Amino acid sequence: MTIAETLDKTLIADLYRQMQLIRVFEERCNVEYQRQNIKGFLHLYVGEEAVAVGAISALREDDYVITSYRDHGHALARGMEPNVVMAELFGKATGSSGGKGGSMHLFDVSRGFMGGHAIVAGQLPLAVGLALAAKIRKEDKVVMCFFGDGAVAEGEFHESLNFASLWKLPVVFLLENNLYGMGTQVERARAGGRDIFTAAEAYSIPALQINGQDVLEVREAAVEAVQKVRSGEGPAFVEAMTYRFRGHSVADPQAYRERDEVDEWRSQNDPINNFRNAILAQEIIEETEFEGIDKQVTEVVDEAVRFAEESPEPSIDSLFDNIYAE
Amino acid sequence: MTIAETLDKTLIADLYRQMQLIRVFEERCNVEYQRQNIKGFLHLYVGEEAVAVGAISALREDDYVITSYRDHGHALARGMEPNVVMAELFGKATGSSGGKGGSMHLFDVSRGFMGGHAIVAGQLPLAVGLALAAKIRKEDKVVMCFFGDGAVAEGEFHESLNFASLWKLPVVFLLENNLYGMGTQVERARAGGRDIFTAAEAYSIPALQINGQDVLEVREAAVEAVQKVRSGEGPAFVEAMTYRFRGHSVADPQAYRERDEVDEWRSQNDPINNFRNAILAQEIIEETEFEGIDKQVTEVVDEAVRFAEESPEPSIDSLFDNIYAE
Amino acid sequence: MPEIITREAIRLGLQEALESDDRVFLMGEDIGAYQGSYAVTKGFLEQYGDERVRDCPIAESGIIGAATGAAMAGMRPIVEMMTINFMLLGIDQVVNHAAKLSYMSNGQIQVPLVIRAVTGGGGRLAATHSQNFEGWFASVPGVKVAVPSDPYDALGLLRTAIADPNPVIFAEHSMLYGRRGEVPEEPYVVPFGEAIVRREGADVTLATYGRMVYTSLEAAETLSTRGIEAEVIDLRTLNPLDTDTVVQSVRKTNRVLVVEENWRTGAFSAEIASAVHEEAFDDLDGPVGRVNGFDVPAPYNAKLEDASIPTAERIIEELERLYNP
Amino acid sequence: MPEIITREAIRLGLQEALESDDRVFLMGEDIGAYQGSYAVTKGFLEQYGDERVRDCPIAESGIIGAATGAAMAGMRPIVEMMTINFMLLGIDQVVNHAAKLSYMSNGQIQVPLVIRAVTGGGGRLAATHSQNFEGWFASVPGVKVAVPSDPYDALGLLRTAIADPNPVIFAEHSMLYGRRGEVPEEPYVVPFGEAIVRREGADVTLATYGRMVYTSLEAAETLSTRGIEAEVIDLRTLNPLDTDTVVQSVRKTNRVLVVEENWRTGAFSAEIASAVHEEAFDDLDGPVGRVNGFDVPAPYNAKLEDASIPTAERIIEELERLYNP
Ligand SMILES: Cc1ncc(C[n+]2csc(CCOP(=O)(O)OP(=O)(O)O)c2C)c(N)n1
Ligand SMILES: Cc1ncc(C[n+]2csc(CCOP(=O)(O)OP(=O)(O)O)c2C)c(N)n1
Ligand SMILES: [Mg+2]
Ligand SMILES: [Mg+2]
Repeated sequence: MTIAETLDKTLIADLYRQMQLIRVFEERCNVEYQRQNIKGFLHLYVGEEAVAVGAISALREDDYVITSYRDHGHALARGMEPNVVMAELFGKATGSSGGKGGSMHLFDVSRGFMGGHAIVAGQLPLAVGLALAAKIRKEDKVVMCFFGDGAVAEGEFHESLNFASLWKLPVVFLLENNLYGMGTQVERARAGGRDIFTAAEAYSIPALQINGQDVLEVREAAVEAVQKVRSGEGPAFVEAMTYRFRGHSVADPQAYRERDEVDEWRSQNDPINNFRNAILAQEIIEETEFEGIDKQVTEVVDEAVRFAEESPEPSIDSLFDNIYAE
Repeated sequence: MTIAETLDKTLIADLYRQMQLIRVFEERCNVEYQRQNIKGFLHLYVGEEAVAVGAISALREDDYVITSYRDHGHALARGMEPNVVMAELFGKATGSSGGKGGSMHLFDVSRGFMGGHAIVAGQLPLAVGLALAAKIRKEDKVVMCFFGDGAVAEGEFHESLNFASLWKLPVVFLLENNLYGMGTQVERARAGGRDIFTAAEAYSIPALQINGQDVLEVREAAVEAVQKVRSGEGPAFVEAMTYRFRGHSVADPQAYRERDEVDEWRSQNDPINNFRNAILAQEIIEETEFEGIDKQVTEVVDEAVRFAEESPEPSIDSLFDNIYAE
Repeated sequence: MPEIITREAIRLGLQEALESDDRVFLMGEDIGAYQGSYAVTKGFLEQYGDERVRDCPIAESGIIGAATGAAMAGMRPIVEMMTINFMLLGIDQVVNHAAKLSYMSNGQIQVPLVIRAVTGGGGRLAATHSQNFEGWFASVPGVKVAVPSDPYDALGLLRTAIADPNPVIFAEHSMLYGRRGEVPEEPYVVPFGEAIVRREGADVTLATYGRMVYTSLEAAETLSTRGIEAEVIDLRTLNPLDTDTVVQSVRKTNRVLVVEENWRTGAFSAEIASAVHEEAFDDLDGPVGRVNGFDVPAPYNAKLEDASIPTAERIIEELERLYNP
Repeated sequence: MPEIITREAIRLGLQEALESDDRVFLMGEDIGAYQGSYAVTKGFLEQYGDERVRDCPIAESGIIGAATGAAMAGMRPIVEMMTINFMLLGIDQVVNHAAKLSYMSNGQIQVPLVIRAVTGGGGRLAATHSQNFEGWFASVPGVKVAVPSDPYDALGLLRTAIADPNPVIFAEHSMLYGRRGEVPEEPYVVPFGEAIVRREGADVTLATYGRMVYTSLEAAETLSTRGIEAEVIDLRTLNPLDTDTVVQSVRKTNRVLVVEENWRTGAFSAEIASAVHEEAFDDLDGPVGRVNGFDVPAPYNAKLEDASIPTAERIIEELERLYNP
């Protein structure tokens, strides 16, 4: 089946645009980090764009998304303003958290984007709770919870899957298996080996593994999982096999993997290139149209950087704001 | 196959003696609790004797045993002196911890009995560490780690099974599934339902479920598991289905289960009665011999109570002893 | 006013919340079928059903995290932690999640979460089951901590806790559930951050909370027979902390001890002592004393345990040592 | 004496232990293949192999519990906790297991365990990654806590920690890894419980530890230009705590501030302040001041973060406010 048969052109263009936006945004972040406009830890999503974009495209506006510290991609895919995200990374008053959260702690509650959580696996119990709220209120919302292969070893992974399944909660557990937790290969962290989705069986959660570099495959799996979960059958588990093209954070010397491995993924398995080529081959979108999107995306990112640069620093008084809700 | 064919008579008598010792000891504890000689929390093992006795009988003297707060049975099966255990329950200076540990925190390091741990699932990572030490030292020791069905929901269960399997450590995970964690039925605590052993597959740990009311079945499974584990193949998992005849602790009003259920287990599934009857039927041991054992066991327990009663209280100075090792 | 016990006051507060606000629900281990390990929720499962009285698997991080998530979505979960000792398994969810979400999201997220936790020693439960961690939580920005000592406060503070849009640790001392006291039928609340004078006296101030209120009152009675009148102040909440009431008292008495059940080193009593001594320095006839539990893991033996926890005698001895009053 | 940086000093201590005692091994997240998240164990995996430099899954409770178990069996594990923030996920194993096993077994069990944990703020890592929990651990009976501020102490205290038969939390401030200092080639140790005077002065005492030693020294230099000589005391360990050295100093200076990076409320500085004020009450010209981080979750923005952490200016201001020296 060709792409054109399954999806309309606008959606295809938009999936591409989102992935490209994330890529350009992230590569620019790297530059801004070197310039010390961005500080602290910066975890880039380059190479994994198809996962967030494909999966989040399956959601309704009133659903929830929650993820880890590697959160720019999910934030942008969920529709957060690039300006506001970049301003947050610059620590500015106009940032999504007024400069207090930084890269690892993005939030946009108006879009159901519930963060950006920097304690590995910490977002999983939160996802369970968001879903519990939906269930108690008899809303048919779904919670999509992203996490990495490294998080699977944490006790909270286990506790959360058990709660979600036991209580039949509407959570899509979306595992981004990029083969490494920091410098630790998944096989060196997990008794069961590289393929994690089978672990969901222990909780009676239906699970499947997909190619996370193929945005349409991700979308399809997500649509199905979301539908099932929304119907009240309980959680679903999707393992997207992916790869981060850059280091764990920008400070990572990557001593733990071979250059060749990275190069191979980059050249064979770039989710954006592959998607673009497939679409070109099927003549759904023309080269010039892609160029138009690329140009627009670059402008958006330029504008985000300009916005962030020109935004004011937070006032010292804001240090004491929102420690407690009133 | 009859019992006599598989085991020698001395061993059979000893398995019986141990179970009976635990039973009589525990029932006496209950009395001493009512008399306020024993205080705090008291978790009795009545009904589950076959598990500790059968499993521990499979160990070597230099192996390790570790368990939860419901630890009297394991302590006695491991050969701890009834006098010393009872004195500890009485909080006396002659107790195994000089009166500082109490019922939930029994230790006898000289016998490899590494406690008595009162935080649910807390002993599992410790078991992993004991096994890690054995492995690093290239000793062929085995760690037998007892825990309950309730502990399975804790993150530490997951973390520990993963570590043990990943590192091929010599641990026998011995799950005492007595169908309840306090007042919570296992089905209400676990997504996968009552039978837990299948969960071990997610960690690539070989697992089986056995009748925990049959001391010989327990022993057989334990012998096999211990042998496999000792050979260096990594951990094993044994789920012993059992039942506690008394409340979670002596303070438990047992509102969560029907009297009938308890009565049925007591009458149909008493590990001691059933074993005794089977042996009598096979004419391995005679009635009078059993009576002799019973009498001796009662004397041992009487003596333990006498010893505990007559032992001195710890001195106030001892309050400050052993906070730190020197 | 009717007299009830503290357990009953907490029950009333929970029932009232369950009945008046459908965002409220209870979560915890053995709060339902078992009827609550300290019987606080006895009968609730039958009355409110298992959606609103939710028995949980034994997984403290999961419980607190799930409650936090539900609160993020606008619910008002009330968690029962069987004892505060077990909170160590879920403390990350309190400190790194519930406490920080308002700040890190710059106010986008609120976490109206109450965690009721049984605290304290005296039950012969030994080292792992007799601890007081309320002081740790009180030190975390973003968290509030209430420490009721009687039925009136238990109900009044619980109402405030449930209405608060922030995470609140509500520490219930296991030895106080049976304490009687008057509780009005008319609605009232006890606001956070307002200490109360439990006994007036002009000679020495005893600042304390929880179970130690009674130990301090006992010491005050003995002192009174010697002509020394102690003012006993019950702090009621540790965060916010009402140092003013203590400082006011010290301006009058010029002598003060802080009394707390917890281990001494690094205890919250040190915060109180330091705050009072800084503000009332010129009014002090001597140092701000502290009477705390000794720095030992709780022993099981009753005599040893009693010796490890502050007594009226130790309060009096410390007063004599520091002030020779 | 050769000058090295603190990271190198810790490396030396670890290597020495690995080479001299086969009971010693290292466990932690990304200490091997990744080369250590703060590069402390760089090259170790290759040098010592994966049995002795054990990369662990991300499971803090499992790691600390397993290390405790290995210590119970007589090994001498040294755990690296990537940061002290993550210890909250394993704190139960420290507090309810490692810390209590000696006492609860009445001395049958020893837990010779060192947990190295990166502590502190200043890295623009925001609220979940910038905390200081060493004070909490210092309050737990059965645990010891070391807080080195320079290469000499880092090596000397690490040697003591590894030789100690008890659980030791060894808190390494992330901002101090690059600090240089002299370290003798001859063997030496720095014993626990002995504070050191980093700078002598007769006018005011600044009691502090870790990164704040340098902030305090900076304040002292400024004060000196105004004719005020500050004595700066580095506590080096929080448990055991050497109050004597501080009290001795205060008898001379009559003025004292405790300086600590952590949030103020309930911070360990309160313990120090309270202990000093109780013992040196008659020698004090004013209250024992405390300069702590403000009670806020750490903000990401650099300007805000810097404003939340004590500075030399704030130390001086507080001194002026309390003592008008
Ligand atoms: C509880 C906790 N432990 C350790 C860390 C440090 N840490 C941050 S990310 C990370 C690796 C996580 O790997 P994975 O879950 O696979 O996500 P990825 O980074 O690959 O997206 C680690 C160990 C942390 N933030 N929280
Ligand atoms: C971390 C923790 N949470 C809760 C408790 C309270 N508690 C003690 S025993 C228990 C039930 C455990 O059930 P299970 O593991 O099945 O063991 P059983 O008592 O049936 O032998 C609970 C909830 C505890 N001690 N530790
Ligand atoms: Mg990963
Ligand atoms: Mg059970």
